[in-house]
Amino acid sequence: MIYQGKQKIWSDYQKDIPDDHWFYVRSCIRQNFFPASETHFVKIVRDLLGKDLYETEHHTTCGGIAYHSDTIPQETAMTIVARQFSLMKEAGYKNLVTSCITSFGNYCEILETWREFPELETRIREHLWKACRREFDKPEYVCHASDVIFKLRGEIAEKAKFRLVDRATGEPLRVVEHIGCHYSKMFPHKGVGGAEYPCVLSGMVESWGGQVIDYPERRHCCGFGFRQYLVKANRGYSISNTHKKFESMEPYRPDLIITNCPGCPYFLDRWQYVIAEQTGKTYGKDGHGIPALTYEELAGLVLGYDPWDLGLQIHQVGPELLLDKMGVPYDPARKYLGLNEKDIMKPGLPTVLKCC
Amino acid sequence: MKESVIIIGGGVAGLEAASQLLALGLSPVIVERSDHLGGHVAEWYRLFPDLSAAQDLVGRLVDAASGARIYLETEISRINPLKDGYSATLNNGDILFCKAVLVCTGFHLFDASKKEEYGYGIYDRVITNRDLEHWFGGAEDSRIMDNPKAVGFVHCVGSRDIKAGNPQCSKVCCMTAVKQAIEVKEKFPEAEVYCFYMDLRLFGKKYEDFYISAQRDYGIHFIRGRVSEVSEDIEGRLLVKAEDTLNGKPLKVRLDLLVLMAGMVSHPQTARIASMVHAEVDDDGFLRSRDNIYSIVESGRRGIFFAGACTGTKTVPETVAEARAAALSAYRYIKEGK
Amino acid sequence: MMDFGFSLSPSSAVDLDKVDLSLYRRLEQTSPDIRHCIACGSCSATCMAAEYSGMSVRKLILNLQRGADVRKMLSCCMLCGKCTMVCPRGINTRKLILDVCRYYPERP
Amino acid sequence: MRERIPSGFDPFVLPFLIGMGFVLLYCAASAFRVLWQCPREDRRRFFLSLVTPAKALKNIWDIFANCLLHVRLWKRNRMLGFMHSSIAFGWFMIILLGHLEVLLFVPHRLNLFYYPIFFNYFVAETETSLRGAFLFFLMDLFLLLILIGIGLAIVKRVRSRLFGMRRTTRPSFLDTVGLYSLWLIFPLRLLAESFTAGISGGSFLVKPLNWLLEAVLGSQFLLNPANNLPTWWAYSIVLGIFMVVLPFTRYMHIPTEMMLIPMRNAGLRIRHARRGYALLEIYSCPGCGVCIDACPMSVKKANIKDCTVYLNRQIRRGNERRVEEISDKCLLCGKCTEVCQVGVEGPALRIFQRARRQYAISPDYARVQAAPVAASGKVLYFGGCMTALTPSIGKSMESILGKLGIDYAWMDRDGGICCGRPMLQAGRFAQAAEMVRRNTELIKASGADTLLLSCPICYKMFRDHYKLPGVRVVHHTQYFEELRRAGVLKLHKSDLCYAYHDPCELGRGCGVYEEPRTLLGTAAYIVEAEKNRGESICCGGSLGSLTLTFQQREAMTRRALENLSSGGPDAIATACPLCLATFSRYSSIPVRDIAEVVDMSL
Repeated sequence: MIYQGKQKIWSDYQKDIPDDHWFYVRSCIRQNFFPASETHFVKIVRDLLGKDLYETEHHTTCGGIAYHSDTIPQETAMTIVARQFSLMKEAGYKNLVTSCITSFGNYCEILETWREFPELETRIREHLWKACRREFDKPEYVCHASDVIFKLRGEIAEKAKFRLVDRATGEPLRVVEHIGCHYSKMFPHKGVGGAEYPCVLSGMVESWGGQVIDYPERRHCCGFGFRQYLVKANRGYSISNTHKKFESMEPYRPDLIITNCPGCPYFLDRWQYVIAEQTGKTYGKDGHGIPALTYEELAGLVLGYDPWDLGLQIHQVGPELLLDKMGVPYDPARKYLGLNEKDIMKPGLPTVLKCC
Repeated sequence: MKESVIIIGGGVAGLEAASQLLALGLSPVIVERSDHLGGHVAEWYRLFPDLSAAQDLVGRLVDAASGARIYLETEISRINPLKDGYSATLNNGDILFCKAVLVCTGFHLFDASKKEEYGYGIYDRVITNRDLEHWFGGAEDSRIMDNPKAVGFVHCVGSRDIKAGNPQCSKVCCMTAVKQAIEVKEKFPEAEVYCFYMDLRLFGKKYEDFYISAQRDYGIHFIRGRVSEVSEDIEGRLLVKAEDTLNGKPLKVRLDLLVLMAGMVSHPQTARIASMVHAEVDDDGFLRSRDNIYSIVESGRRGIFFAGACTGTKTVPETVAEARAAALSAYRYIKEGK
Repeated sequence: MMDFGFSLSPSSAVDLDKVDLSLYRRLEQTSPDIRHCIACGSCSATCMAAEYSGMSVRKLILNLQRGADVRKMLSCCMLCGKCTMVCPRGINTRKLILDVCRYYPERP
Repeated sequence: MRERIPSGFDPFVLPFLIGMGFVLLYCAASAFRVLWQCPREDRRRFFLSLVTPAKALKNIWDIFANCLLHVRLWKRNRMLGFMHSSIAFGWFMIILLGHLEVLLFVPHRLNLFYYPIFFNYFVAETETSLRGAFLFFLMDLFLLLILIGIGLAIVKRVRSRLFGMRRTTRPSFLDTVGLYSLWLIFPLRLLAESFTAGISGGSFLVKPLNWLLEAVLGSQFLLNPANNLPTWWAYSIVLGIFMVVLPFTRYMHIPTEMMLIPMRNAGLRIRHARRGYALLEIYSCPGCGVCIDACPMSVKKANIKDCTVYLNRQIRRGNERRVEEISDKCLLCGKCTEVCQVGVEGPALRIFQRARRQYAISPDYARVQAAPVAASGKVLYFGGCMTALTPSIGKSMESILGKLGIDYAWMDRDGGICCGRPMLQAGRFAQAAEMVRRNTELIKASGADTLLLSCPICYKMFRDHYKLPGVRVVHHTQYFEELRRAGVLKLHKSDLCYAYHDPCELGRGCGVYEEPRTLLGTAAYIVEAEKNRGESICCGGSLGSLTLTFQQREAMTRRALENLSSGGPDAIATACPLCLATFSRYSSIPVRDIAEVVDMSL
């Protein structure tokens, strides 16, 4: 591997990420999958680093899931997106930041489509007006929240309480980065580092002391694939994709996986349990799994937030081995306490995969 | 005083045209940007289909053209039309007067690192056809290990690829790949050699013989399918994925060396020269001839002629033949006004 | 093992590093023109057994190169020789077919 | 008449006795082995034929004509015929006359095996008695005959071209030992008899030689028995050597053929490549090499070692690798059998050799569907696989039958089941039988009474390997010729001059030589090729060969075309789609199937 070769490519794919004043739109599913991630994004960016980040409760789904599951036509998705733009216009923002990769892809795809077919944009404006008497401006910048963290990675590193380093040996942690397909595979120039060797996550990992693993199936989809998971008959195909990735990364003995997409960490996390049940195989140390974290969770860990406040207990694969390795303190007794010390109850444990 | 012809480019086309013009009693001037004559062929080791040494050909061409005035490491800054010819200003300040201009700017080898998925410049064992020729010629190359178990060739890298901006076929890569595959197999008889192709375009004399020999005598595997992505495994070997389209199944194989058959694209200088002489550029970036059947060497503009790969992808013999044709056309233009 | 109502699907990909080429290597010795195929498909088009067993010498050779099972496609071959007649590369397809039938390893 | 040795014995006869004893035992054991290996049914048939007077007489005549007189060889090559019959018949007569002498003069010695052979040593008879003079004359006459034959054999060994043979076999070491001992037997007999002629008498050959010896060595020297004994020893030793090596040389063909002839006359056939009757054919091969020149593969001196003579030799030696190679390469054109003097069936031996092979994959045809056809007009046309690749034949057949208003059905127009012959030739009998079964069902269901074929390969298969009672199997050349004779098919004669190529399967395979010629002769002119009918040269495209490459076949096709073009024809006519396709590839003049020629003249 020639690192300079990658740097050369990264220099070709530099993306304009605005410094401040962001209109933040949340994801439909992440709040259920990883309820603390978006909260901590806001905490880190707005509260810790003092940036201007605006949210509105009128924001809805972008329609991306329905669109990718073939249940709504694109024009419907466009009209939904047009409404989000109108919300942003109302709020007086021009920089859109999405929490979800599919939303990001959806916004980019729609804006590109309008650029190529302006008459379609005109029609959508009419649709939006007819539907809710709203008007919109197109955003000046569309970014993904991971772009923002990438931009702020240096500031986070400066404030870091923990580094991605094995406390016992001083060796950097081996990190698998997994980029959501809709981040840059459609429009390589809209991703930091392009589509083949994106550096949005690897940049964070390296800034925070970790070592990125480049394994053969790095580019491969996590397996969610919308229709593939949502239609049960196709679910075997979905898990097979995930299985392929784990088989490929296994020889590198990764310490964790970092992702920037709603579905990826979910499936890379939960399928480890199913694979273990079906094949008896686990990919982490001594029957454990490989923790699959969101970039916000990882940033939170680095900055010293409490693991249970970050929602790591919601993951199927237990984070304890990773926390021990990094030296992050945690109270096992508080693991299943939610917000305001509410007991969220201990789940049943899997038979094969060790979870704590 | 002999009439002068300016030849832009000292590759195969320029040298051959110069020697023909000398024989016809004219005074050619070669203006070459680089520090050597012979163009891309000078960097090659052996040429298909005779496997003759490229240096021999270049040596012959240079000898035959030695009577011409030759500028090396010189570029043309400006070309101005005169009443019955042109004047050309060089970047060294010289001004040349001539009756005709012969554009022999040739081609540019596609930058294989632009096909990011193949990892040229990123993975340790990915090289190009040119790198391999250098190595054949005796140059050191740390990317080529001593005893590779498996070697792959990817055809059409940057050719027939609208996303790479080159819809055209580069014409020579299929044959070069077959030739180089045979040469690799001769160097490493134990290695399995795979050629990943979309179509095999082996159109010339003796080319099919090479293909048959590659299959029959060398056991080279031809897999119909374009490589989609390359990655490195934990041992540093390359994991290459393609579709075996004849089988309709995805296919993967681990290789110790991957050779990318970088294609021919139009030379960046071509457009600059074209604008100086008001020649037209085709949508593939190459110069537009008056027509593509009868008058390939003619530009349609008075006293401006083309030869070689500046008008499209060419083989060496085609380039030589065009250079002769262009020399004769220039001669008749100067002497007979035709 | 827990039943989820779905399971890992086997990979359809051919891993050239893992395929068993011992039969192909043997055939390279006994029927060297197995290497000559250019996959033109004339043999498949003319084959009388093709519609019943998927017989095609082109696919036969390809499958042998990929270590795949070829028994079904050979199951209706009548050795009539039409494929030999039409092969532009002069492959002795009948010899090849007989050799495959002869040397095919007995598998469970 | 007087016996010179009262005991009637001398040690010099021992080498002969040992040799003779050995060869007789060996032959008896071999004959027993062959009989043992034959199926019970064949054995019964053989013994029955031996006691059937007509068959027994035929056996005797055939053995006499072929083993002694070499009648077939005379027909093929007079020089070779004379050479072989002079040695074989002469030797036979000497042995017969020796016995006659014993019977006439010393009948009490008849029980001594060696007496007739060394008669002149043991018995002194003067030529003055009429009986003695006559017998001595005959003995010398046949000895002279043999010596002429031996002389010719020596000339042939050095200069085989003088005998019209372009190529001959290379003898093995033991063959050479046998050959030289055979050559030596008779000159030594002459010498021995010449030494004793002063005592025992002799005729025009032995006596003058005796005088010559007397003149050189002196009469006293010759009269001393101790001096002439070494010549008799030499004669006996050479005889002994010949007998001992005989089973391991090509001369084994002499005794073997005597068993082959009656067995063949009894109707026995090859059923296994290495057992029973096949052994007789293998050991009857005299190694003469006639098949080498005849073999279409031997063009440009290639593949000489793959001719039938070498197949026999390698089977005898047990060289399995070579036996496989030779068996797989052959085109099965049948020409070696056609020219073979003892009738070794090279193709059949090879097919049975191929049949010994074990296969891991065995096709069955349960999945193959062939649409049933109804032949309301009672004529069912089967084009065969090869006709599918030579559409001109199919079109001509349709055109002719249409023009003649014959109601017919085309059984395999949209594909069908192969006749099974190529599979049979590959030695996979079970698979071929399955195809036969499937086609038989289809034909029976069609209601046809005539099965018309344009491919001789199919024709041979349907004729010989199908049981189709009530269905006449006919090749198109025969069918059209019949119609022509009946006046239904009226042809006008074109100016074109054709060379007719006899396809192997139609000519040598089925004996159909006349009908195509008469038919073609009505539609056009015929110029015969240099080699024609039974001697016709295979086109090289035969499916019989399993291993010949496309490139190797080219030279054979070109040689066959050269032969066909010898008379300068305008075009070549054949009656086989495979020959048509093969010749068309390289011919500079048009090649047509007879069906096309007929259609053009209709």
